Amino acid sequence: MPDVLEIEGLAKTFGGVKALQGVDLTVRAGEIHGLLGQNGSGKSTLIKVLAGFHQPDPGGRLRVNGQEVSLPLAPGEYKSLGMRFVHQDLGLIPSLTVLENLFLDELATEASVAIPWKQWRGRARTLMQRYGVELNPSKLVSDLRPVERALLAIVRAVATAPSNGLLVLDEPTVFLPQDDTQMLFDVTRNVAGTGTGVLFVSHDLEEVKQLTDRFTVFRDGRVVGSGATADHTREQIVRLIVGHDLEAVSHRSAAQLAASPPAATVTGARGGLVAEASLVVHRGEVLGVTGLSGSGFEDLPYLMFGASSAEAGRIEIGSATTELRRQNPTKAFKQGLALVPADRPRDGAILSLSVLDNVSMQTLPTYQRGPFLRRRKMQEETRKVLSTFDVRPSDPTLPCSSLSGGNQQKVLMAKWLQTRPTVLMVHEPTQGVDVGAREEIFSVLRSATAEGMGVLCASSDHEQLALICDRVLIFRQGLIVAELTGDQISKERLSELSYAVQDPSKDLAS
Amino acid sequence: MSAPDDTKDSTATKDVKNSRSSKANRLDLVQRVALPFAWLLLIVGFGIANPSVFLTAATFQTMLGSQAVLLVLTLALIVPLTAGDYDLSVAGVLTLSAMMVAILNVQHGWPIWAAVLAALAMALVVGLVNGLIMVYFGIESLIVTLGMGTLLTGITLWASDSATISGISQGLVEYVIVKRFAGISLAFFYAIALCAVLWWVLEYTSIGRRLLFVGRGRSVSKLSGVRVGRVRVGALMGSSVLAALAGVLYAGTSGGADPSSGSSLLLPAFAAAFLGATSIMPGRFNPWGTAIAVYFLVTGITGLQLMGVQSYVQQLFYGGALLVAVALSQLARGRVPLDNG
Amino acid sequence: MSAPDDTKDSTATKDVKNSRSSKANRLDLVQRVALPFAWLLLIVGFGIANPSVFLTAATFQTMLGSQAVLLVLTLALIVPLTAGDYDLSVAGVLTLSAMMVAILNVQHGWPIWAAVLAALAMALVVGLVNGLIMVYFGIESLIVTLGMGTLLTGITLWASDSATISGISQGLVEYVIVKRFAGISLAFFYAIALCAVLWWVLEYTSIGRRLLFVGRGRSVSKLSGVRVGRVRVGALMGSSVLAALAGVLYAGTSGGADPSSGSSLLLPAFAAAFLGATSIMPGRFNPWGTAIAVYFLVTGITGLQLMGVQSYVQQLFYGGALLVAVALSQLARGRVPLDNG
Amino acid sequence: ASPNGAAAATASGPAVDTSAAKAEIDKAKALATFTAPGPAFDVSKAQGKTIVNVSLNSTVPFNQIVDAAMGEAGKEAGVKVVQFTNQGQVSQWIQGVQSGIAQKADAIVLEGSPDPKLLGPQLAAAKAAGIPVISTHLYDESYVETAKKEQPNIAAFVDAHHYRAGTLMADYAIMNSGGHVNAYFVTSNEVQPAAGIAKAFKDELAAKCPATCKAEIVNIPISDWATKVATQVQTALLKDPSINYVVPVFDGMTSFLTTGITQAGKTGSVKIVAYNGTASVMKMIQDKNLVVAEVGEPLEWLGWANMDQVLRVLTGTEPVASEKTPLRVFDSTNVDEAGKPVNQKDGYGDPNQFKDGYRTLWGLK
Ligand SMILES: Nc1ncnc2c1ncn2[C@@H]1O[C@H](COP(=O)(O)OP(=O)(O)OP(=O)(O)O)[C@@H](O)[C@H]1O
Ligand SMILES: Nc1ncnc2c1ncn2[C@@H]1O[C@H](COP(=O)(O)OP(=O)(O)OP(=O)(O)O)[C@@H](O)[C@H]1O
Ligand SMILES: [Mg+2]
Ligand SMILES: [Mg+2]
Repeated sequence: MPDVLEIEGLAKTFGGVKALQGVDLTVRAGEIHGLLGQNGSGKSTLIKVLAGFHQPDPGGRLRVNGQEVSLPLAPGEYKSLGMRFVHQDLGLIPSLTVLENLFLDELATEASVAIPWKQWRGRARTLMQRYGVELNPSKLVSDLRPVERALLAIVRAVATAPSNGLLVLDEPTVFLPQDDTQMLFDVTRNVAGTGTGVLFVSHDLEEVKQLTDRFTVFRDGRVVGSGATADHTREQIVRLIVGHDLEAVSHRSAAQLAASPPAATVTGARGGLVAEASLVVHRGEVLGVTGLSGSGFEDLPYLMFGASSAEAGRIEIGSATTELRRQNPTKAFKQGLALVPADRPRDGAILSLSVLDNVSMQTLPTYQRGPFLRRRKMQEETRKVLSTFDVRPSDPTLPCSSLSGGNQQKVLMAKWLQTRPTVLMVHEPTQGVDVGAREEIFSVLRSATAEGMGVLCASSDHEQLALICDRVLIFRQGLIVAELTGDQISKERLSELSYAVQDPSKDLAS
Repeated sequence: MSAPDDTKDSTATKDVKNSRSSKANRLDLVQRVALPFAWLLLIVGFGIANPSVFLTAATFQTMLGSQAVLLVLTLALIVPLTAGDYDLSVAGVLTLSAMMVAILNVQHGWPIWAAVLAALAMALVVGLVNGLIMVYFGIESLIVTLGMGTLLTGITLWASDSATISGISQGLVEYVIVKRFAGISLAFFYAIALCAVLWWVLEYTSIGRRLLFVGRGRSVSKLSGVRVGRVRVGALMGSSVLAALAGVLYAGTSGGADPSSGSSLLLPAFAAAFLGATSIMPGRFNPWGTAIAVYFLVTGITGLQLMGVQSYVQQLFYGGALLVAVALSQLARGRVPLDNG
Repeated sequence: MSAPDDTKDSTATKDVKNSRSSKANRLDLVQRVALPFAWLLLIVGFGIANPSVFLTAATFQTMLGSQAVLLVLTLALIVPLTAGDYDLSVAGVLTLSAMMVAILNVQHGWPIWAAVLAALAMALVVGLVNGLIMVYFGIESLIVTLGMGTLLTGITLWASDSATISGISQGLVEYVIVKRFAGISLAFFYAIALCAVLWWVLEYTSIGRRLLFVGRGRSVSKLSGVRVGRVRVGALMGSSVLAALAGVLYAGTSGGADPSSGSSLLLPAFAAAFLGATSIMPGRFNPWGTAIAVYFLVTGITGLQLMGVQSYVQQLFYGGALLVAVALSQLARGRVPLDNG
Repeated sequence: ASPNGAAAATASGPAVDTSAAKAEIDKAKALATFTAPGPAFDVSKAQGKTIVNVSLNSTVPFNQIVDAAMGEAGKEAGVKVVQFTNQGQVSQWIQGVQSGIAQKADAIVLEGSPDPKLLGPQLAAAKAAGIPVISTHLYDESYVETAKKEQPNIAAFVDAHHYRAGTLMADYAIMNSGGHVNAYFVTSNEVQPAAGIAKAFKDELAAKCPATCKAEIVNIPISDWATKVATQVQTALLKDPSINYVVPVFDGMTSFLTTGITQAGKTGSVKIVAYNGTASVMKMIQDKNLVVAEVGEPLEWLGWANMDQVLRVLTGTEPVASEKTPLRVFDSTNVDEAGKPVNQKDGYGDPNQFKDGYRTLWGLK
């Protein structure tokens, strides 16, 4: 059986940036192949070349199922080559319905003059049922929660994946909670079982170890290593990715939290999926909130920040008390709150503006001297901040869009930490961030708390929470049902509590 | 005049059939029919104010027959609007097309079908050039078509020597405005037929869907294999051809052509396109909503004209109706921003 | 125009040049100065073709002095364009503002400053209403301002009784067009001063930056604490006030006001705004680029007029120059899509 | 600016005899008296009939005044005049005519010059429905005979004296300049009579002072007035600084001319003569602001004249060839007769004079 995908000497340059250089990659039939590498190492670029989105530099070669295919690929050609994708930003059109997105690929290239909408609706229902996804086909994708969007994109790719084709999953798990991740893995294995090759991109090495048969690591657009997953330890892989060893440090502080004063107090918050929540974020602590998706933890920071509307509740920061119903982001920012949202392209960064513009959004007034903004100073400061956070490339005049996803995330952290908030709220802060950068973000958060900032971290990544949090609140059905502190916090315990269906009152006692 | 049920379902943008809330369903319905209802109210209002003149078959026949040109021009606009582009050159194409038909037919003695074909060919070329410049140079459609529109105006002035030309073959006139069905000029039925065709293209063909995909998410479409450039060029060619058809209807309706009048139709056409996007399939540019918008506006104006009110009142009605109608429909919709693709 | 969507899309497709490479830097410079250079070429060309008349101080003085109204109107447009909104009511505001100055001054005997203040107050109200409707109902700026523009036309017709009004106080006329500095009417300097002020606001104040943030990423701005609604309302108020100033200049230039001519300035203003966005700070609407665009176009027209060519040739130049200028500047830029904010 | 022609002669060249031009102007400055356009007839046969009046553009004061006068005259004759108000769009004229046919009007009037060329099918339909259509103020008196052949579906025309206005403007410039006219004439040829007016102007210069007078004619469509006229005039003045008259084919263009002249810094040497008698332009004569003379028409009289022809058609009387409405030249010596501020209706003597004339003619008095 020939290999489903063979790439030789593929290169891609953006202006001066060499995103890919002489990449060789082979995906065998029926194998699940991990594609690893730091942020900006070129993983998505490779995938977009396969999708016919980017034109590679001349010179590379591509074989699919042993057949030579001439590059560049035409848009849509991937379909006839048997490839299916879940792209990093999912490849959905938010203002259209689930049904339309589900059949996007089909409509994009096939010629039809009598689209059987009714029949498709039925097909959509069957598909959803088969993968255990409950989605109304007429709903707008923009009204879906991130999990639902991810599921939709996955169902779309998997459902039509042909045997002996290629299924490409570019960080499909970042939006998924644990149980859905397992479902995705099962489905992926099934697909691979039919002889399809799978290319799987993730920054989560646990997932990589669990799922993949072989892997390839990129660094700065080059292949720096590959091999069978089983033959490599986690540490070996990390070394390949980052280029050096990571010190395994515990990030959790030993601070006596009870002694530190509250930074923010929330009482009786209600709105969105939150039924009722009261909590305190202390100075100097990292407070995690977690739960299953839909349990309400992901809405909490947005309620506190006034980014989604609350029905009731109060927030107290220092001496100021605000009704949550009247909270809005402007006020919240003035009170000392900061929010790094999860939906980066929509809520986080203005991709068409420069890194400088993005980073300086809140700090503009401090650069005002007389009637003028001191733009050179702004640039210098931003350059400093970027190097602190190891953003690559660190040129502040580049448009944000030319940074890789992980680097964009670092820019956002930089943007908000600069404002020295009392409470920093982060939603999935290391989503799509490579292991190296992830460590950097953790230590940045940690050093910020050392100066007395409180951090509220909403995340469904229990491992991450276990690593950085001093305290974690677990949500179920809109209520805080458990609290873990200090050494009680572990990945397993968090998952257990999130899934538990027993009487909530018991947990609180634990 | 409205789309069959299953289409509505399949493509509606709002939470149709959202099992959890029947209230949303009701709101949605309200918004779908708000404009037709407002239209009805207008008719009733003018009927009461001026029954003897307004409530006659003849008035309705005239109203329906007289706006075919505007309707077709608006249809031309919604093709590129669906694909996320503006075409400001449609007015120029309309004028030049009418002028070509007049010049070729009257001054050069071409048979009418040949003159019409020439006008359509001109439109294809204009649309293609528009599209190629837009895609190849990466320039916004707004500015490309603005430039092209000005260019076409210049060409029209040159070709016509700034003069109005009349005397187009009776054949065209006959089949556009003189012949009637149910008392309404054929022009109306052509326009409605175009509505139906466009509705079918937008809803039931993959080309129509691709227009929508490109309009709503250009890079996602590209990732999915849509040839975005081609689709956008195609949309501009489509709008040009429709505009040329509007020009042919114009020539047929007035039996001649003048070098300037198309431009006064541009803003009303945009108004109708956007107003139409609030109805039938709220949030999407759609042909039936457009037709209703055109006839809603023209009913108001005609009613006022028949009452002999001063001209400025008609302007006030036009501007006011546009604002109020869209605002109300947005209220019914829970103030979701209209998505223009 | 769904600005946020657009931005998202362009991100992936943009093959952004890298500032590290010096080739890119050179290209960037080429593009910045492409339009000024084209302007120079025009001047040289007409200078050679027609040295005795074209290359005189008087020609340049009149060229510069004559476009103040258009320039200020274009500046009005770029404020909301930067914030991602269209304002089609500027032409209506211009006309009504000129008419108010004329009516209050000529028919009611108000001193000129009071009439001007009244016009500016009207503009503030119009901008506010535009903005509130847009934000409160979530309607696109394009359609709100289209409706408002029509409404204002109606109001102008009503207030003026459709008549042209002449005989505005010599004071205004004196200080707008009669008095000169370096042989150029003061109107030019007012317009340039407004350019400078707007440039300062857009580049060196946080308000200006916020306009840009809102234009490029509405939701990000909101989450960053920018009061998006207020900024957008403010932008529309700004554009209205600038349009009213253009109206005052109009009244001063012609010594009167007519109820209709403002509307023919709308498309040229859009053309200049977009053409201006290709120069000086490519990809952004910017005042100096706008000024250069306006004077580039008028130089071409004037040169042709001096050569005595027919009116249609001027149209051809206008449309053609727009297309060619933008296309060339895009070529210099490596065909990156222009971001319309 | 002295109206006395001889004075200016010395500066600009050989003396020219301008007495013929002056005589024409003097005649045209005087008040006109009513002359019956044709035989008297009995309007009672038209009692109770209805006409639909479609004007060129109801937002234009010219049409507003004429329309109102038609209504007034109609009332006296017992004819109902239904106004179809519009904004000058062809589709609206079409609708107006169709609505006239639908309402089974007894006649349809195209008032103040909607172009019948753009209404071909509708006029045919009106004729087929037996409804006479009357076109007014579009064709010059000299062109009406040709127009009758070109437009067989129009039952009657009310002529206008457009070309004579062109002649009078030329005469005034000749008289005013002492026979040394270098004119810049801006026309808008898409309007039917415009080219003829320009030609009449040029012909008169050629006839009265062939050696010392000249005119350049340029065409700018109405839709481009606001953007092009000022720069066009300004560049023309730069190119040829000896231009001493700028002439608009219709005086609606005047404010743009003013801008161009002021911008070129030529307010001292350039004058405007114009046609139409629009109030704001007449006021500029009073203000001594560039405009030296206006050729005006009595608008109410035009309305009554329109109705005279309409009533003839309604009663089956033979239409007259010319309604004989007058033109009057205004300059600083007589412009105040039009009121201060100018009222566009006034300046033509006592309106009751012509009204009585028509009443007598119609057998109402
Ligand atoms: N459209 C583009 N224009 C310019 N540069 C780009 C573009 N897309 C990607 N790049 C650059 O190419 C390099 C590779 O980016 P890519 O998105 O492939 O990284 P990645 O490995 O997928 O990273 P991540 O793990 O963060 O998703 C980065 O340096 C990025 O800045
Ligand atoms: N967006 C821009 N486009 C073009 N030129 C600019 C832009 N911003 C600034 N400049 C130019 O860059 C130069 C440096 O200006 P800048 O405002 O950066 O100085 P600065 O270092 O901030 O001064 P200070 O720190 O004293 O306030 C100036 O000549 C200015 O005109
Ligand atoms: Mg990636
Ligand atoms: Mg990533």
